[in-house]
Amino acid sequence: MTISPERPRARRWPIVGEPVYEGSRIPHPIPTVLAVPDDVSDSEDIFRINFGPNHPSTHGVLRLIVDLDGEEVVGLSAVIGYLHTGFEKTMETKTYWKCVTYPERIDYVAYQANELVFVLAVEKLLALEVPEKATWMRMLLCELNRIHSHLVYLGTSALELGAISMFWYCFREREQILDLFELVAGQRMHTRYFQVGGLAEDIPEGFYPECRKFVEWMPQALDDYLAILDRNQIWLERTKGVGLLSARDAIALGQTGPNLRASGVDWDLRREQPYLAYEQVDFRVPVYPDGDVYARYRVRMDEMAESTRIARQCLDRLERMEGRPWIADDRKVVLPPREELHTSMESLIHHFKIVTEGFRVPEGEVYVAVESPRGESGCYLVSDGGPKPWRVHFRAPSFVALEATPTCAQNCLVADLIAVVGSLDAVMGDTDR
Amino acid sequence: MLGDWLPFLIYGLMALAIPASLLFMSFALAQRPARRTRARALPFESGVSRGPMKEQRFTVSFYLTAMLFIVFDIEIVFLYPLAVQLHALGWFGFAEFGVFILILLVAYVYIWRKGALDW
Amino acid sequence: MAARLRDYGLQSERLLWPTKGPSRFEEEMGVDELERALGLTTLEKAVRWAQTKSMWPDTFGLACCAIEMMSIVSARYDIARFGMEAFRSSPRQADLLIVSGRVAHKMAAPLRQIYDQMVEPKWVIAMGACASSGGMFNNYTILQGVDRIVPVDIYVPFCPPRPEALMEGILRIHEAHLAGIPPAYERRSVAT
Amino acid sequence: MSASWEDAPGFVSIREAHGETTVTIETERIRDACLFARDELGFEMCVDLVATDYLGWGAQGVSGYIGTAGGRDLHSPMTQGLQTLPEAKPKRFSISYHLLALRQEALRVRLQCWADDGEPVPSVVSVWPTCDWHEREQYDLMGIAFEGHPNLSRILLEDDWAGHPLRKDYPIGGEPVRFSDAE
Repeated sequence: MTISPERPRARRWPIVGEPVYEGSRIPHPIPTVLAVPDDVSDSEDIFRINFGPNHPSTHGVLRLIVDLDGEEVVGLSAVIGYLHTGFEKTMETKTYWKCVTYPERIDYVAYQANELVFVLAVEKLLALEVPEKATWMRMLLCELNRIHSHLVYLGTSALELGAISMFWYCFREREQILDLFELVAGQRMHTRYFQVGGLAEDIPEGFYPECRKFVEWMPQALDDYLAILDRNQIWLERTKGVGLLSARDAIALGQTGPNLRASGVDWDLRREQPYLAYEQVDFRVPVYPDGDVYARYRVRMDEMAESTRIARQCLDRLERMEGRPWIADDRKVVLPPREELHTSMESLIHHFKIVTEGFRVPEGEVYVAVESPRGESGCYLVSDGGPKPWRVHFRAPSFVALEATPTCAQNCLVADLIAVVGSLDAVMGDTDR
Repeated sequence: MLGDWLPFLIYGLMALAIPASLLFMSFALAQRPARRTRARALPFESGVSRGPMKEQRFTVSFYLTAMLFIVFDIEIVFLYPLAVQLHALGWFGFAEFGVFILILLVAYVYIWRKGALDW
Repeated sequence: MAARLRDYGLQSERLLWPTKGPSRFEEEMGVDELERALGLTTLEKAVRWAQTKSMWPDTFGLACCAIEMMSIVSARYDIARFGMEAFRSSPRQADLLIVSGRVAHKMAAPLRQIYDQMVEPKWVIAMGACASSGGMFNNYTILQGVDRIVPVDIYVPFCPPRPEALMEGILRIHEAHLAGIPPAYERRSVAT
Repeated sequence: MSASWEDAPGFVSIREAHGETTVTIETERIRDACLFARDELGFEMCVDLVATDYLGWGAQGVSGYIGTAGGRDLHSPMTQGLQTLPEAKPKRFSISYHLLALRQEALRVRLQCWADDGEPVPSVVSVWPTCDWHEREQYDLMGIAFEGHPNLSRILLEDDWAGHPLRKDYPIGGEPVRFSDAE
């Protein structure tokens, strides 16, 4: 296991370790459909089953059409779209103020990352300066959300491979994180706490000690998980060497995030293209060269430890920023504070304009990418200068992760297919948008 | 003579009563579906099943695994009489069954080496 | 005075609101005094009591509400107290269908088929605003409310509903069933 | 970089905005341009492929936020004098390929090509296998015909769905709500 140092060292190619397998295993004619090999396909032994929309092990409504030769998976193709919610069409009819609520529901496990990517895209078009306190608080909440997302991954995928007690351990820590979100924003999930220009509210005073308590407790909880799983012979048997994905295939299939780092590619947007304040934070990027289900599990476990470290550093900085502005004061975009409405006429006009018609975003197109727990979550925003976005498109890491299922599921058993789909950690809302 | 078997009979009947009552209650007290909808007759295939399951052949490897299970499971049945009569048989019984187990071990190593166990 | 559910040892309504009077279900289903005093009960009531104590939900996780539905099984909210922690994956063994999330038109047919394949008596909870009324998605792909294709017993508001809100909905179903209220598909014609 | 964008096949123009470079490519040469970008310029990963519909772009005129001498009709906010008209687009659909170079100084570029309704766009599945589903999604929602795609069929919507929802002339659907402000 190699952890690359904080600062990127000069290298031409970020691949770590020797390749998992030679050449490429991506199915030939159609990269995302594993066709049944000809010598077997005519015999009637091929048993086609539906890992259908309502299946306990597919996270959400993914449907896999699997051709089995006995227990072995010989053919695989994914059918998605059972949760297609038409986000992009709906957001074209809403003003920017209302649009901020929609991205959270796209990847509903890593909701802060989606909210952040949309808000950053709008701020980039507006060229709006966000105060430092808001930047650091956004980073803290995104790291907490990363731990939350990895806990949901660990709980459910361990549950499917038989380690049922992991589900209750992980959801115990997850409840603590949701309490923090509730304390800050009033709601457990989909907090809508990020606003174009900063934060929706100031940070309540009880938040810092509570968050400090969680950050102190988390490393010990992580050690509990490792104690349960890491030397568990069944877990190792079910995850090592299953669902192989080499670095070249991962790049060709556009994998990002933990799936990419588990295949030996040393790439993390928080360090390569720092956004928010990630360049002032010291953290390490776990990279594993094995490219199997165990490597992805290890990458996510180490990422949780790193996120706790980042959260601790954010807390130290935030506690020194008492009383600083938490939202920009550009009146054309940000609502003026309430008390100011009673005194100044301009604030009243600005308030009225923003509320009725919505603030305008100058014309242009922009693509912002953020390291969400599942990979690079991007937002391509086109604006025609009006109050409503002209075109919004979210780059979904889960959409791309599912493209790798046929490559990873080659010559594995049906039971391993569950481990592979669980390890790719695809959330169906993110896939179907 | 029959008397001392009576408790065993009562115990057997009670043991029989439990599955019988389960069957009866789940059959008698269950609510009949109001309308026989077509979808109810379909096999459950994660919600997307179109028609009744068409006849599909199972590969021979399932059958092989079943046979291996039977061979090694019935072996335990033979151990019961040994356990009951162990004192009566003494060392002779123990040696006898040692040979029995040994033969089965040879069979086990054979199929293990042949690779019949891994799928 | 009509018997109160408390006499049946049912505390659900009182957990949340001890001083609340007899609920609407009790007024509709009055139980005469003698039977209550002797603790007698009809076979049907005993069966109903058994059904409410082990009503197994079907894992029908669609979207964000599914994550909150998962957390009612976790240690903190623990639906096992009501005998419901066994989330069955096949409708043949499920009594309660919790539609947790937004239903796209492509998912409507499988949802309807799973509902048909469930055993009787069966209940449906439309969890969250999206399942109850299409929520904030009024567009070409989202079904504006699950009750267009399946008869719904309980609508749980919020987006996503807190685990307590979902458990409140579940307790309401238990209470209605105990008080004799038939499930939705008997009260309302099965939505075509 | 030894080679630069100017000698990419089918190169039309290059533009810098908001810290991003947008290279416009002729639609017929997009596959060669992508091969060029991947092999010569080292853009190993195609992060995203997006199609945008510019039907009715700038039709309603977009005004800045400053009030005019003639005052404003508050009920229909759009009646202000037309301060700016968004810049006209060459064709109706723009297909943007967001590329990423996994290198020390992470480099991003957007290859853009323009197409009209029904005009075929060469598929780049052979260059980056990840574009398989991206192209199917853009075909499904926007109706861009990618010729040379091994399995061009609907991915998100039902197979017998009529029309392409993300087009500007496709109604939002759903049900009329009595109190909505949608004009």
